[in-house]
Amino acid sequence: MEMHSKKRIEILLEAPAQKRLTDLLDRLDVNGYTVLPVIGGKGHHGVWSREGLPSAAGTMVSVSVIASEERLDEVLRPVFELVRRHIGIVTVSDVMVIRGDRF
Amino acid sequence: MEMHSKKRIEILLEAPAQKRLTDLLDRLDVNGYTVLPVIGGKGHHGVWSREGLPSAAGTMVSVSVIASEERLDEVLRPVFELVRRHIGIVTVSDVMVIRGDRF
Amino acid sequence: MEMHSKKRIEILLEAPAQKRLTDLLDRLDVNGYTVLPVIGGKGHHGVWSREGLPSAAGTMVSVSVIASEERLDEVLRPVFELVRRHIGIVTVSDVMVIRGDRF
Amino acid sequence: MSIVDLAVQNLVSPMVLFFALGVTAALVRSDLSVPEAAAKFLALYLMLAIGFKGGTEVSKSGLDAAMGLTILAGIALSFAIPMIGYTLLRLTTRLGAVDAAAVSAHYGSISIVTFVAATEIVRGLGLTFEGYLIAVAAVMETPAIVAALLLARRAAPREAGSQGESMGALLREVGTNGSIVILVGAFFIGWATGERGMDMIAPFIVDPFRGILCLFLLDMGLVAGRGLRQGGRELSPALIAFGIYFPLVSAALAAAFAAMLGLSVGGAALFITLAASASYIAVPAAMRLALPEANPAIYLTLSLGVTFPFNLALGIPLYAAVAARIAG
Amino acid sequence: MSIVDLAVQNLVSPMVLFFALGVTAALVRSDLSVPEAAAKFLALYLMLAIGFKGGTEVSKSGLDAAMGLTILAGIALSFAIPMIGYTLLRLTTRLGAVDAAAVSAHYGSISIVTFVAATEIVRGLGLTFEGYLIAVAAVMETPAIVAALLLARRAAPREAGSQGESMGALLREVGTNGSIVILVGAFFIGWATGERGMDMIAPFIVDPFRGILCLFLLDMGLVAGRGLRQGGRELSPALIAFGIYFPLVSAALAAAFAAMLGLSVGGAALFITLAASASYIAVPAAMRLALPEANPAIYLTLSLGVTFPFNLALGIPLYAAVAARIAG
Amino acid sequence: MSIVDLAVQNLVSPMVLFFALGVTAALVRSDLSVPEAAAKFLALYLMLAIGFKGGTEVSKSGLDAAMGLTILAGIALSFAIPMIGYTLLRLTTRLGAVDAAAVSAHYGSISIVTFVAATEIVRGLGLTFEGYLIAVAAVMETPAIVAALLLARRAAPREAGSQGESMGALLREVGTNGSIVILVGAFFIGWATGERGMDMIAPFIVDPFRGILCLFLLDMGLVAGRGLRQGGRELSPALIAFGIYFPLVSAALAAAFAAMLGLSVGGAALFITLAASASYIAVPAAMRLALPEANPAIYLTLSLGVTFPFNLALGIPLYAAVAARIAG
Ligand SMILES: Nc1ncnc2c1ncn2[C@@H]1O[C@H](COP(=O)(O)O)[C@@H](O)[C@H]1O
Ligand SMILES: Nc1ncnc2c1ncn2[C@@H]1O[C@H](COP(=O)(O)O)[C@@H](O)[C@H]1O
Ligand SMILES: Nc1ncnc2c1ncn2[C@@H]1O[C@H](COP(=O)(O)O)[C@@H](O)[C@H]1O
Ligand code: NA
Ligand code: NA
Ligand code: NA
Repeated sequence: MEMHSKKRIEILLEAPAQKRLTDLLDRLDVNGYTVLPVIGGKGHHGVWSREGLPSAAGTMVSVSVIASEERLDEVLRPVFELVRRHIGIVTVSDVMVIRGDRF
Repeated sequence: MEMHSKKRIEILLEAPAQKRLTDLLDRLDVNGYTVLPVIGGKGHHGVWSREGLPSAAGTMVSVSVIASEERLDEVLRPVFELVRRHIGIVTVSDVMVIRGDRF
Repeated sequence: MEMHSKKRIEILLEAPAQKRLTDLLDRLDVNGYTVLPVIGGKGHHGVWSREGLPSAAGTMVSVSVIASEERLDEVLRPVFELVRRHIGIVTVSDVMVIRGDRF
Repeated sequence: MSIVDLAVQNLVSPMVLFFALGVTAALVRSDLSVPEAAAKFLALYLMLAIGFKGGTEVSKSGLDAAMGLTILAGIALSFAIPMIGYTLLRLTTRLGAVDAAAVSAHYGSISIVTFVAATEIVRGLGLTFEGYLIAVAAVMETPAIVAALLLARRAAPREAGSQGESMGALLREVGTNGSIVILVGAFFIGWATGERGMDMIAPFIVDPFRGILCLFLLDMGLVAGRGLRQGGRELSPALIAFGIYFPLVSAALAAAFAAMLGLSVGGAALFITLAASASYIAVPAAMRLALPEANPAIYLTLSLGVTFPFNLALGIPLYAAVAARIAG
Repeated sequence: MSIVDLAVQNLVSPMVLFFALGVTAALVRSDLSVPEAAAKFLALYLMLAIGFKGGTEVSKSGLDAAMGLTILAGIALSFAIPMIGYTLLRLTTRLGAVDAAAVSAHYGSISIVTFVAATEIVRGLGLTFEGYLIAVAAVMETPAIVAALLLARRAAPREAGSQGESMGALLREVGTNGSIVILVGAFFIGWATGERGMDMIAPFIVDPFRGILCLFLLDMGLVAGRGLRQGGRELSPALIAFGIYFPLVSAALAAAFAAMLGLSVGGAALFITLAASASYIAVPAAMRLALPEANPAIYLTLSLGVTFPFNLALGIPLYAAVAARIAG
Repeated sequence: MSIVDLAVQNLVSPMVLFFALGVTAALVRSDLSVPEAAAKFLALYLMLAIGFKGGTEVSKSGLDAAMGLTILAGIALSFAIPMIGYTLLRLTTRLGAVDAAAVSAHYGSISIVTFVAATEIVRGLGLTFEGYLIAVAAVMETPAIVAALLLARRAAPREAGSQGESMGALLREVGTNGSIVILVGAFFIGWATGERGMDMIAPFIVDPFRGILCLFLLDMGLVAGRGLRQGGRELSPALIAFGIYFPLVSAALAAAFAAMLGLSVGGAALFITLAASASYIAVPAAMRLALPEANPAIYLTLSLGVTFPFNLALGIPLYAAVAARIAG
């Protein structure tokens, strides 16, 4: 099948800031995003786990955006600006999609 | 360590159709698949979130299949045929595995 | 934006052994890891699903580690040694990060 | 109690107010939420409790012809209502055939939570009702789906079911839906174990029932409010109107049946409520399988965001008043 | 009440029927499911409630020598049963040493839900039982794991524990298992706070207990049914037979102990049930750590899909009848 | 009852012991855990129940000037306490301005679970309290956040809020926090539906309340214990001392207000408890938005791992004793 090359931006971010990020993505007019749950992890800020926590504080989510190579920088810059203030990391990887016009 | 190059097919699909997809994957005789939860997202069909929903309708899951490059097309075609009717997207990326014969 | 090339190691492992894996990662002194939930799957050990299970037995988690290419082998070897005894699979893929010194 | 009194008293019940709180919280974009697992668990609890109670009632009263007839009437209504709804939707809105069929399936089927809310109101009026109405509720879930599928396949054979799933396969997928299985299963368990069984688990399924219903309604309010905020623009004025007047059409039809069946006042109120209510748990999931081409934002928002609050706040007291006229 | 009456009455109890509903739903591939978080929460609730109640009982009756002796008997049984089970499995089935050891660990340990179901039946007969039996249940969880590990290491030193985790490290991993910690912790809290504490939380841990147990059994039925559907072919006829006759072997052994210990009729019934029950919460998790080479489909399906329903439906009434003979 | 008796009796209450069990389980690295969805659900339940009960009380007693004055006093305290706390933190610890502001916000705000635990103790003493104190609790949630933000922005304009979110936007984000919305919403629903509403849902929100509180405290113990194990080294001795003496400072301030306001003994005990308690649900989430540069390990561990257990075990009995002196 014919496939088109795109970029997948994955943003691991502390959960209380999720709305800030998705509002930003809306403003950046990306075609879509997907939010995945995360149950724990470890980094410079120490170990954390979602278990037993009654609020969003102390938990993280992963938001992934598939975008075309051309739009990458345009999206990445403001996203990174936001993530920099919060606990979070941003990764980018290559991905192929089938309906290329949709992303 | 010696590693083998494979493809990872990721299918984001509305949850009510999950059984259709996994039944299809069984028929296609893939070596395995893994289902990940998704908690929300946005696309052409609008914003959605799994929060508070008492049924599978309106929620999505992500199913990923690791397969050899040779089998890629053979798996992708019928999968895409199914996903096309439903809400969902399909991506493919490169991945290395250690026990290559298992996939 | 300037980006740095890293490796993402993803370890899908039966949940009861999660602590063994993260203890090992601690000993290996990786910079961090992230744990994602998994809701079901199928492989040589058969079909499984987390639904309704009152204990960790029979469920899996996905642990991902971003590391530099140089450290890859050093991390992969003991991790694979552990995973080999348990139900689990290990994949490696390429990923770009922004703050390269952190990984 | 006059219908106005009844309506007013209903409006300040904890159930209606918690639903309103949920809608409000969603509209002001609060992050208040019920975890998905908790929502599923609450739904499971409600189905189990209502099914079990119905079964216990039937074990007390025994089987009779009235039960069989009412079940038949329910099936007929569930099958007929989508036909009428579909026709009205095609005439008064711009929905395509597939969307119109999907929407009308929701109205032919029933909302168990609307039913439950109605039982609370009926009990609040000091009325009783025929226990077998839970069985009627259960059988009304699926005929509407069949009707909608037939409508869609005739009108748009290309789109609907182009992949050629047989009706049988689809019905198996739909009929083993968890919410139907637990409702029916608990009904039979309640029937088999009777009062002895009820005594054992009453502190779990009877005492806290209304409180848990409030919590579930809070959640439904949150989902409905979110749906209205996000999917609201999918609803044209004609569609919103349909979401309000069509329950009355179904109610009128059901009232005629109820009078013929000789149901008690409480039973008639509930039977009318079943007909007037629109599904938002079982049918949306079924439609994703049966008619995936239909737009879910339309049917979910209309059913949960318009018809459900209408029934909860105004419809049920009205149906109770009508029942008091025609029955008893 | 004759044993037949007892068995029949047990079969139409809500508990057994909800379990059967779960199995049935899974076998017809219904999508009925209890969310994982809810299942864990229900299990936590049951452990907490049963532990607390046991502690309160002990606070009333005080400590005595009988308690110490029964605990010792429990430990001995939990250690001895896997030895017998392992031998029988090696003689009658084709299981390898590691799989046989893992299976036998489940039978030496106990199923707290089987225990709970038995307490309901014992109470239903108007009998009481020694509160410290909950402490006995708690101590019987782990010796079986040690026994199984010793068996596996002797028979298959290569496979089992090749990575050389010390027995001590393993036992720490296993002994801090959440289900044991909450059972034991709640037991001590119930003991410390006594009836005053019980009065405070009885409406939470006593009143709705049986209803919540039904819901949990529904879930166990779903899991068991799924296991049977998917893992069923892993079970040879010889293994299935083991899952049914071996509880009777353990029960006979325990009955002898119970007679010697001078337990009450209710207490004897529960003690026998403990011995006859097979773990499916704590031990499967422990086996993934201790003997990861063992095939989980075998031990989970056998314990939850064969032995648990056997005990629930037939075993417990039988053990109660035996207890009535030997004790009292 | 003397204060020592009170403290001792409190220490062997199921609530305190379940919290201690949670801490212990976390410290021995048990895998005991409450699923996240269950924890959120329990928190939702507690907020709903406490809000509703408060509203019902106010519907009985009616509005009066005392309520307005107490609310104003609560706002003033919530705003003033962070100022004092910030100053003390800067003087006695090495915390930077942003961290000090974030910590002090937690102490100005309130912990609803501490409040709930105090109501249980107050009820256990046979005392009643003013129902509107729940409204006071609700209004005390946010002023502290504003105060902390002002402190941080003055001291460290670069860091805090460098992205220039307006205070208004931030307060909207924070004020629609789910835990506040459900508390306030349930309060108004309880007020509107009064005793009739309470009768309907009491078996859900009153009867099992204490048991559910125990389970939630077990969970809080697990989280606190994990925090201490992992984040403990972030806490200097000076900080730990602050977590213990500062509640006493706030309590003294509140006691003065309580005397002036003429609250009942029970009411005074609760008002003092509110001031002395530190938030660990709403404010940590708010701080991640308002002051993301602050280190969450510090404020969460201090509030939940030090101050909360201190209040639960010793603080509340002490505040009750003080209240008995100054009021009544
Ligand atoms: N090297 C890494 N690989 C995978 N995940 C990481 C890594 N470093 C950090 N993370 C994740 O990012 C979160 C925040 O990182 P940090 O800000 O370094 O504490 C951690 O809790 C992990 O979930
Ligand atoms: N560009 C994208 N990047 C990431 N996820 C997407 C993207 N577009 C769509 N999705 C996901 O796919 C789902 C369905 O997409 P759609 O059919 O466009 O509504 C959305 O709800 C998202 O979860
Ligand atoms: N080819 C595959 N693609 C994706 N996931 C797989 C694949 N094979 C195995 N898995 C996952 O790994 C788990 C264990 O695999 P196995 O040991 O083969 O049973 C399965 O239950 C799946 O979740
Ligand atoms: Na209907
Ligand atoms: Na046993
Ligand atoms: Na405070």
